Amino acid sequence: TVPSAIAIHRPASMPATALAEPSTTVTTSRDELFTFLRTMSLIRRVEIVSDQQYKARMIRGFCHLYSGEEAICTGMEAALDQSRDAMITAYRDHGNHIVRGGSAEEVFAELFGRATGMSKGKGGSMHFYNAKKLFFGGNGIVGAQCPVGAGLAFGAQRLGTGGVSVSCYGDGAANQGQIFEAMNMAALWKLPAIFVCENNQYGMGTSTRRGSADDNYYSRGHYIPGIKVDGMNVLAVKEATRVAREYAVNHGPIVMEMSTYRYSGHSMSDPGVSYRTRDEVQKVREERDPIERLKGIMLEAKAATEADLEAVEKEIKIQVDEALAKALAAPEPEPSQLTADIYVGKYEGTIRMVEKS
Amino acid sequence: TVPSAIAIHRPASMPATALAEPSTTVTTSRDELFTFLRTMSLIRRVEIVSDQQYKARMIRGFCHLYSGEEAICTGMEAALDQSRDAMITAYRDHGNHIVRGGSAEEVFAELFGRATGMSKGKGGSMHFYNAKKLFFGGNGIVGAQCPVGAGLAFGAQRLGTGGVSVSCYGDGAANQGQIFEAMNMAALWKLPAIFVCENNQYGMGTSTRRGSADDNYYSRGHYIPGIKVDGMNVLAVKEATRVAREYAVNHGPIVMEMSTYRYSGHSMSDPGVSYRTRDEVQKVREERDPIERLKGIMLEAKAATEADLEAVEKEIKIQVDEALAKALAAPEPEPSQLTADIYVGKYEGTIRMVEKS
Amino acid sequence: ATITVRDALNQALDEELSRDPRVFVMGEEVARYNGAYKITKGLHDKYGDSRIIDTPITEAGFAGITVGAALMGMRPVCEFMTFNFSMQAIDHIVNSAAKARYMSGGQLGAPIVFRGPNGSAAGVGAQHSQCFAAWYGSVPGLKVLSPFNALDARGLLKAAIRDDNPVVFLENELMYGTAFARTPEFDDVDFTLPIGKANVEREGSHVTVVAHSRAVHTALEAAKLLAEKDGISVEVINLRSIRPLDIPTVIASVKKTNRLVTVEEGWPLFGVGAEIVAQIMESPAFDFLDAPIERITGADIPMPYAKNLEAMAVPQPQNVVNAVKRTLGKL
Amino acid sequence: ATITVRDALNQALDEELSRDPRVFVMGEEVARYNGAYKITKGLHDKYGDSRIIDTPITEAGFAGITVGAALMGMRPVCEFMTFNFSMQAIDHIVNSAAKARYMSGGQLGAPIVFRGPNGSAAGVGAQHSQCFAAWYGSVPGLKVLSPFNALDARGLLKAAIRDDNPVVFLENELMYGTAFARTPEFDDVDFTLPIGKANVEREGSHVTVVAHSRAVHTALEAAKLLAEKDGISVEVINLRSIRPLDIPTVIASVKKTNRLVTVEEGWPLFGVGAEIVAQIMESPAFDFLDAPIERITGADIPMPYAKNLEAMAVPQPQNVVNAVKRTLGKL
Ligand SMILES: Cc1ncc(C[n+]2csc(CCOP(=O)(O)OP(=O)(O)O)c2C)c(N)n1
Ligand SMILES: Cc1ncc(C[n+]2csc(CCOP(=O)(O)OP(=O)(O)O)c2C)c(N)n1
Ligand SMILES: [Mg+2]
Ligand SMILES: [Mg+2]
Repeated sequence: TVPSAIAIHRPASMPATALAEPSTTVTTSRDELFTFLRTMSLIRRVEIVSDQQYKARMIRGFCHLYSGEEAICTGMEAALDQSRDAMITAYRDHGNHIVRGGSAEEVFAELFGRATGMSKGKGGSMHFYNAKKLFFGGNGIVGAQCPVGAGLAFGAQRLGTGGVSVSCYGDGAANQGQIFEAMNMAALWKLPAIFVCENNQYGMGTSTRRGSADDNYYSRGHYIPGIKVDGMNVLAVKEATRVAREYAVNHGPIVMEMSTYRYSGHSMSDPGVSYRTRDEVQKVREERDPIERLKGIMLEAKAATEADLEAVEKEIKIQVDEALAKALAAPEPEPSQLTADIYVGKYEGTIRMVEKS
Repeated sequence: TVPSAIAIHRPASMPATALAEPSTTVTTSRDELFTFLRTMSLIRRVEIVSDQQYKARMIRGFCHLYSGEEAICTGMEAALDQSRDAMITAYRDHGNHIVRGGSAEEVFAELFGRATGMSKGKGGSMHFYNAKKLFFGGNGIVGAQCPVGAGLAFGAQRLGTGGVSVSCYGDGAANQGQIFEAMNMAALWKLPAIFVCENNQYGMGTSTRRGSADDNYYSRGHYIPGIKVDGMNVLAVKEATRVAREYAVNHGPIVMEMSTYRYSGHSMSDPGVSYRTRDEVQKVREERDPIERLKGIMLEAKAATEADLEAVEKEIKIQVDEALAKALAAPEPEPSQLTADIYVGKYEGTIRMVEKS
Repeated sequence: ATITVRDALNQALDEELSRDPRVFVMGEEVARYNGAYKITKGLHDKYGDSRIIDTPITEAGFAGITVGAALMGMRPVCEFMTFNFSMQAIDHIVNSAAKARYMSGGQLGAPIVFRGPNGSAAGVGAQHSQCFAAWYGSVPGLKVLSPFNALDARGLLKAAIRDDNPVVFLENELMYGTAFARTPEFDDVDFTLPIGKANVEREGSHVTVVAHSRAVHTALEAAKLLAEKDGISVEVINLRSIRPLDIPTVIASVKKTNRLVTVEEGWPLFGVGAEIVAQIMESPAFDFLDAPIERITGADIPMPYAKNLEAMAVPQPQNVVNAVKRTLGKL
Repeated sequence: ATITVRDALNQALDEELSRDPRVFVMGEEVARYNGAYKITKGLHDKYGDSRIIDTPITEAGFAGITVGAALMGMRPVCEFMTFNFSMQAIDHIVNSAAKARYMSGGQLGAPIVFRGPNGSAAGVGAQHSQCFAAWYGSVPGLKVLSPFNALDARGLLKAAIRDDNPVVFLENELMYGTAFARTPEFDDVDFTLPIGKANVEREGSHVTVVAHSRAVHTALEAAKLLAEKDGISVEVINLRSIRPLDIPTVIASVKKTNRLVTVEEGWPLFGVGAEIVAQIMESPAFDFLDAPIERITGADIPMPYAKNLEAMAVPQPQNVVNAVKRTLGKL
């Protein structure tokens, strides 16, 4: 038994039957539960180590951690079809990369600016992609990924792949005008687009109430339907995504608002305690943590023992340590990479360096 | 008796009493009715003559006519306070300029690119302004006037003038993301901003249905209230504006959707018949024309005789002909105007011409 | 036989649409209305709603959508009704499209042609008269083309659509209706022009004039006047491409003529002419210069509406004539 | 006594806020968070919600709002968290603010300071490292300032806020924490620097190096190296203002040194250096040049993340040293 949707928004004009109610019971398997646990633990561990490595000055610039939000991409991915469903997100993208088959080593190597990084060290924390697995980033411009995501759906629709696109954006991003523009076109053209608002309560230091005149993000694309989901429960996320995917393929765009929380500051330069209390963070950790929640479900359902869970934790720790070691040993990009991959195919000019000559 | 609002949108969160129902009866005076008639007839006549002058190649570039929509700016203005209520609109701005005290001569002179034009001949059809009367244009970028309009309200609020801002935009513009951005901030900060969607059914050749997933523009700023108004009835417009102004001053932003129609093509280069039928245009002219409607009201209320109405028409025709003659006789801008008014006060550099030397 | 720039563009789109099913055209009024400037005339009738797509007036939104579609394997042609409105979408052109391949270590590609009229038109005022050649030209990851005549329009648009990189394609409204000669090669369905190659429109020996877009016309008019009245022989180079910029062709010409004038309609500062001057100074041609390079540009002002002022704000043939004479010490 | 650029900016804002009640600061995280880069630290505490205003993440919207507020008589300071995000609002800066006065025949005025960090930072990748000096510098109706040190920061920001025209004020994140000497005049509450005036940061006789923003630092480092190791005396000019561009100061220096190197961190094509080269060629200083002008610029690539690549993409002192030596024929 999982909590059903927290709330559902059905525009008045919409046939009542079009959007199914997410089920309050889901069937899962021991395997699936363990996969969830492994994925979420992996993401968490990668973020913890990234935090350490950042503080050790191995990572430069911006670095946005996903700790606390792991259930979202993990649960969604389980209801998606990687072979045809595209995904795009913002700069808080380590988790999305991992659920699309990315490895911890690729993440670290990218964060360290190494040649073996997922973007060959040229992207950094905000710019993970896996084009082969239809993961399109990784966008540092708040909100810009949403029209692009609608375009991914447009492409899927025109190419007749039967796939959908999933565009993740934050509660802060939700106010960006281009998201409304994208939703309007998605609705007009019935694009198979799922807009996923990861509502972690803050856009940098701005709480949802201070940034959004209406913080019911699931109903803000008001002429398209929306589901508000407990984003801290991986099973609820999976079930809602199943329903949303079904809807998107058959009827067009839909919004999912994921109620979640970020444990870290906005980025590594933000201690994250000036606009919220330590207590608030602690409380979420204690009461809503998605990994602890999943563990509880597994124990309750007798799908796992405490020992099993500890074993997973250990296994992940080892896996991540190995990945870290490999990433640390990886070489920097070759200088020739400086001018590689600006264009594909022939560039008919010469690329000017700092010194022309 | 005037038709009350066609529809009212009250967000769920809004106290029921905050927004008054526009009255179904309004008190007016013979004077007011005649003022309306004169203003609307003046606008209509200016547009008819502009059309002729354009075809006579006296007017260059874009020229967007307002015929059919005269009741909107005329009715609104009657419920506004020119001394403190700001107005801004798009490129279809001759009417707004006139209700803000602009003369036909200023309009023609501007359209002819003469020194006596309202913008000294440097703006053209899309760029009328009357800063002293708080009329701020005249913007050629679809939708851009709305955040600026919200800013006018912000200014009024901070300066404590007690005024509101009125931002007019089209049904096509209504999809622009920056309008949603402006509405969000206006709602957060309770800006005294009235957003007026002049729904003339088309954005260029695109009907509302083809451009807007939701064509109930009065409720599209869905967390702020809205009133749908018969924009072809000057009395209804005035009454709705009275209510909206009252609301805006006390509670914050509100939308008015004005149901209207444009008789001409989008601009002079558009015959306006490829995306709608001649019949459709003819029918609106016959059944909904705002000037004929007003005349009907005046006759019915015995506020005027047929002869009175004819007299107004003649008077306006003479007035416009005189204005035209004066504008035609006006000089072109002096060459020195080329570099005037780029900056105010000192410009510390030199302004480069086509030839430097 | 002649053909207008408009028809050449239309034909190029038509052929590329029929060649490659992944190509589609998206923009405001491109479908049922046949395009605000009729560049897409007839295409909606022929290819229907799925290939010629009218959008709401939401440039940021639909430009972003074309980027997503391109990432998924389509070949979008994104029409801006005019490039002035591309400012609403410039973040997608620069940050979503141009930089995508690099940031992803070569994984992503966004082969899109962003096209529409650019620069000054007639009597449309300050907000509708801006030239974006230098802005887009500065952005690595983009190619930027600026056709002048029907041949350029056809050959470069087809090349742009076939290119795997994002291309900004700057047309000029005032040239749409102008007819140009139609050479036999022209009609070949696979006729393209090489990106990054300038074209010598008129050979000459005394002075080189380099221009792009409608300014090529101004330069040619000036060249005619100079030849007729003053016996001055002007070589006119049509840049065709702003990025990459074909400096080798300019260098070769300057080595021959020893004098250079640049002509553009955009604003002067940080413009196309400035870059040409700088690159010539960095090149071997510098030593061949017998006079400083002259820049003829749009005036450094927002475009005025009034006809007399407008004429003073945009290069006229006489301005080019004057500049040429100055380089020859004849003024 | 020294003061950081950050504190100088903060102080300038503080003083102007207290001087003129029409001044307010609007932007993302400027109030309760004290600014993403802490430029507005303490101001919200001091001036409250009505003067220091946090916005949602909607650059087009709030930039437009500052334009409207300015038209109504306020004096907004519009902070972009970084100028990269100003691309979302660039239409308002150019079409709503810069062109307003002209299009209205002088009726409208939009005295706004659009400010924030511009150009490259460290390890933030391609989307967060763009320099907008040349783009904004090309737009008539704007003034564009690019301070280097704390003195510039203070003097120019105060001048910008007091100016009746829209001003684009380009800061650099990497300079925020750098401390500079604080001269006595500095603390005067009415201390401003003149807009449009470059500053000779270091006098020299062999070569002139002209730069803006952080590149001035690079130039000064190079000058030091050249003096120490090679006995070459470099005059370093800090442009301070991109529009207007103070060419007279550059000309005077070139007449003295006969050699010029430009240094900027932005992309090379159609950049600040290009315009300087072009204007020098058009000036009397051209005849004084004993060598072609050298441009040192950011590389023509999207900014890479990896440290080693990033270093190759941004001018280093050694690049300037090389360029200087080339102009002297010593390399
Ligand atoms: C257009 C734009 N404006 C501002 C920023 C700076 N910025 C980066 S992340 C962020 C907050 C976004 O908050 P939210 O959308 O809630 O996502 P979260 O970080 O909570 O995941 C801001 C303001 C940006 N990257 N892009
Ligand atoms: C940002 C932008 N995109 C496109 C245009 C071109 N354009 C001018 S008016 C217009 C149609 C606007 O329709 P609507 O908002 O309904 O206003 P109406 O003309 O009907 O009064 C378009 C597409 C523009 N001026 N600005
Ligand atoms: Mg958030
Ligand atoms: Mg309309």
